[in-house]
Order: sequence, then C-alpha cells, then structure tokens
Amino acid sequence: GSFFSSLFSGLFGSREMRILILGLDGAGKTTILYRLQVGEVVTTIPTIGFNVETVAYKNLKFQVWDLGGQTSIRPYWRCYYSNTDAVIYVVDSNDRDRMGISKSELVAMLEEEELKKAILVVFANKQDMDQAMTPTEVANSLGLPALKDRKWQIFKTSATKGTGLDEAMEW
Amino acid sequence: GSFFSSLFSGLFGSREMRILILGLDGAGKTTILYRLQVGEVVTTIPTIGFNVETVAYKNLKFQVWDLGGQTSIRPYWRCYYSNTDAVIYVVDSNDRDRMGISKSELVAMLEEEELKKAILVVFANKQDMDQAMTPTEVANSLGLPALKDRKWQIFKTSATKGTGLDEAMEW
Amino acid sequence: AFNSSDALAEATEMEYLKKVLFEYMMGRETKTMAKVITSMLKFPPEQAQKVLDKEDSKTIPWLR
Amino acid sequence: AFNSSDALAEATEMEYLKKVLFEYMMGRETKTMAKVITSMLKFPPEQAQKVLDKEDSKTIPWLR
Ligand SMILES: Nc1nc2c(ncn2[C@@H]2O[C@H](COP(=O)(O)OP(=O)(O)OP(=O)(O)O)[C@@H](O)[C@H]2O)c(=O)[nH]1
Ligand SMILES: Nc1nc2c(ncn2[C@@H]2O[C@H](COP(=O)(O)OP(=O)(O)OP(=O)(O)O)[C@@H](O)[C@H]2O)c(=O)[nH]1
Ligand SMILES: [Mg+2]
Ligand SMILES: [Mg+2]
Repeated sequence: GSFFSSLFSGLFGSREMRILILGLDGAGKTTILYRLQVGEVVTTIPTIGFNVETVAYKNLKFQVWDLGGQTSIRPYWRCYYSNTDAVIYVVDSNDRDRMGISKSELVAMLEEEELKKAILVVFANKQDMDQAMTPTEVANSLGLPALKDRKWQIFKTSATKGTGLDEAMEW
Repeated sequence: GSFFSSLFSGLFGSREMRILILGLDGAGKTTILYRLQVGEVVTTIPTIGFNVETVAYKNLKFQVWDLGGQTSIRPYWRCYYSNTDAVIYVVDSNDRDRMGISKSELVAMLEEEELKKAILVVFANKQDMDQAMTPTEVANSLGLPALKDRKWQIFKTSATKGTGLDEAMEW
Repeated sequence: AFNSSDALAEATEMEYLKKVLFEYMMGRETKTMAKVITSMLKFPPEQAQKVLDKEDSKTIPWLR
Repeated sequence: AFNSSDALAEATEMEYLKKVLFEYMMGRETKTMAKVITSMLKFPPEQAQKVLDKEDSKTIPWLR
C-alpha cells in the first residue's frame, strides 16, 4: 500500500480546498469573495450565475465559489455541493424579515448527503450597520445551537469595512 | 501537389455525402428516411429534433439528416446547412393550402450561402392520394423553373407505397 | 387559440432544445448542436463565436 | 405583481441557464455545469445519468 498511497497523495494530496459561499440575495457573498481574493471592496451586481476564484491565504489555496442567492436560482445550489470541504453561509444581520427564509435554506442545505462532512462557517455580515443583530441573535435565529453532527462557527463581519474576515479565515 | 492531393483524397476522399431532408411538418420526411434506410414504412410521430442515419445505396454511403418541420423549429434548419452536399425537399402534394409556405421556406433556404453548391432534389410526395398535384404543378407552385444557378430535379414519390424513391436515388 | 398555439410552440422549442442539448452533452455532432443551442438561446454574437471556435479546436487538435 | 415577479424569476432563470451553458460549452467545470443544466431543464433521470456518466469518462479517461 505504501507505494500507492504515496503516489495518490502526490497526485491528489495537494488538492485545493473547495469552499462554497451561500446565503440569500444581497447578503454580501460577492463582496466577501472579492474582499478575500483581492482585499478590496468591489462594486457588485446581483449574481445571476456564480463567481469562482482561487483564493490564496497564507500557504493555502482555496477554490471559492460564490453562488447567486436569488429565490429562483437557489434550488440549483445543490448542483455544486459535491466535494465541498466548507460552506460559508452569509447572513445580512439587518434583514430580520428574512431570517426565517435564511434558516430554512440553511436547514435544507445541511440535510444534503453530499455536505455531510462539510464545515459550516456562518458570517453574520453587515455588522457596520446600527440595527444589526448580534452574532448570538443570528445564531439563534438560524437554529445553530440545535445542530447535530456538525462543526460550525459564527463570525461577525463587515465585508465593506473589511472587519472580521481575517479572524474568520483562521477557523 | 500530387503527394498532397493523394494524401488528402486518401484521408477525406471517402467522406460520406451529407444530405438534409427538409420540408414542412407532415410532408413525409421521416417516413422517407427510414424507407431509404431499412426499406420499410415505420410509424412516425412528429419529429421534435432530428433523426440522422447512415444510408447505404449501392456502393455509396450517405449521412442523411431528417429535421423536424414544425413552424417553431424551422428557423433552426440553417444550423445544419454547413457542408451539405444535397437537400431533399419534401412536399405533401395534397397540401395545396400550404404550398405557398413551403415555397417561401424553400426560397429562404436557397438564399443561404452555405447551401450555394448543394444539389436540390424535390420529392412531390404522397402521390398515392387521389387529389395529389402533379410533379409539374408542384414544381410550378414552388417556383422551381425560375431558379438560377441551381441544379434541381423533381420526383414523384409515395413514401408509404415505396414508389419513386429508387428512381430518385439514382439522380 | 393564439395563446394556446403560442404555448404549444414554446413547448415544442423546449423539447427541441432538450433533445439537441442531450446530443451535444453526449458528444455527438457537437459543432452542429452548438449552432442550434447558441441560436435558440440567442447567445450574444461574441459568445456564440467563442463557443464555435472552441468546437473547431476540439475536432482539429493538430490545428490548435 | 404576481405575474411580473413570475416573469422576473423566469428571466433570471434564463440568464442563469445561459451563463452556465456558456461555461459548460467552453469546457469549464463541466461536471458541475452539467448537473445544473440537467436539473434546470428537467432531463429525465436516465438521460441525466447518461450525461453525468459521460462527464466522468471525460475527466478520468484511464477508467473508461
Ligand atoms: N453596509 C454593508 N453593506 C454590505 C456589506 N456587505 C455587502 N454589502 C452591500 O450589500 C449589497 C449586496 O452585496 P452582494 O455582495 O452583491 O450580495 P450577494 O450576496 O452577492 O447577492 P446575490 O449575488 O444577489 O446573491 C451591495 O450593495 C454591497 O455593497 C456589509 O458588510 N455592510
Ligand atoms: N398517403 C401517404 N401518406 C404518407 C406518405 N408519406 C408519409 N405519409 C404519412 O404522413 C404522415 C407524416 O409523415 P412523417 O414522415 O412523420 O412527416 P415528417 O415530414 O417527418 O413530419 P415532421 O417530423 O413533423 O416534420 C404520417 O402519417 C405518414 O405515414 C405518402 O407518400 N403517402
Ligand atoms: Mg453575488
Ligand atoms: Mg419527421
């Protein structure tokens, strides 16, 4: 086995981690993607489709997918789940009205077999705004404390101000 | 040039001829395709898409495309024109009402650059029926006599009875 | 009647698209299928051209 | 309002389909794109399976 295992780790061991950024439309996913990649705030338009970028962080490389979050294209998130190592789930902490919808999308996602081993990282985004819910409030609204068999963490972030993202990437 | 020409004829000289069967829906295109290929009348349903078959006739091989003729998918015939050697244009000789439409589709087709060198063979089909227009009447309705720079021939056929097809394949 | 024949035409086009797409995805006659797909879905001209160029580069690898 | 938001959703889906199809046809991330296409267009399960098997045979030619 040693020959083959070293062959295979040589071939596949250095595979990039695959990360999906998911969340409702307008949560800030695309802003976060490019913040992570180029360190700047880019002007975004609603994503009808996806963006995929290679993000280098310290010595690691990640293939990061940012999928459009509008209602009509959310059903196709699941087509991207295979081989995903981590999901960054982005929430607009000011969007109290849609916290319930955000929760049901999250729950549906976590039920998928293909994501069974994926790490869950929640970004309570738009913390720069006055009315923002605290990370604890967001976590409770999403039902995170009740999750079973799932590693998860929550971070308070502001994609536009650039705060919280570095801490989050250390997870 | 002799080395290259013999090389190229060796590589490409035995290319199958590419033939398109076109015409309005219900004209009998699919019936004709399978008559030519297997010599039998098959039960057809309207073709939403295409059928493509290799037809062997004597020592020759043809790649024959039968394209659906319904109004909404006729605009896509042109996507198939490239490298076409001959067009078999099938007309239901009883469908007097739509002879004008059949003519305009034919005219539009013949204007396409990619078909400039293609041979035109018209099948005045369904000749087994009492009310059938004669091949001459069909030719006139389609405006064939007025065609310029085009090799064409017309044949009276009955795809269901199997008459006329052999003569036509000798063209 | 107009509406229902409209809907019928749309259903026909959808079925046609699926058929052509299936053939394309199975790798059959991909250049021709690519032409149908890009015109049915009205790809912008420069996108359609890129797709067709890509097809050419598939079939004639030694001309790449 | 219901109708217009319906139409908007449809336009969004169409734009999404075109984007994904373009990527597929350019040969990028074809397995994932194939999943999106076959589910958006509701390919019958056995056709979708054939398409995905075909994708696997592309990426791992030595397993063919
Ligand atoms: N105040 C504030 N605004 C933010 C923040 N992050 C993103 N935004 C803004 O929110 C809006 C939507 O951001 P996007 O990144 O396009 O949202 P998205 O999640 O990609 O949306 P979809 O592509 O439709 O799914 C933009 O105007 C952003 O500038 C943040 O942390 N604070
Ligand atoms: N009487 C008679 N009926 C024919 C003849 N050829 C075809 N038909 C019938 O005409 C009908 C339509 O034939 P198809 O071959 O399906 O027509 P098509 O041109 O392929 O039609 P689309 O696929 O819709 O474009 C069928 O019922 C055939 O049996 C013929 O020579 N005589
Ligand atoms: Mg976005
Ligand atoms: Mg037919």
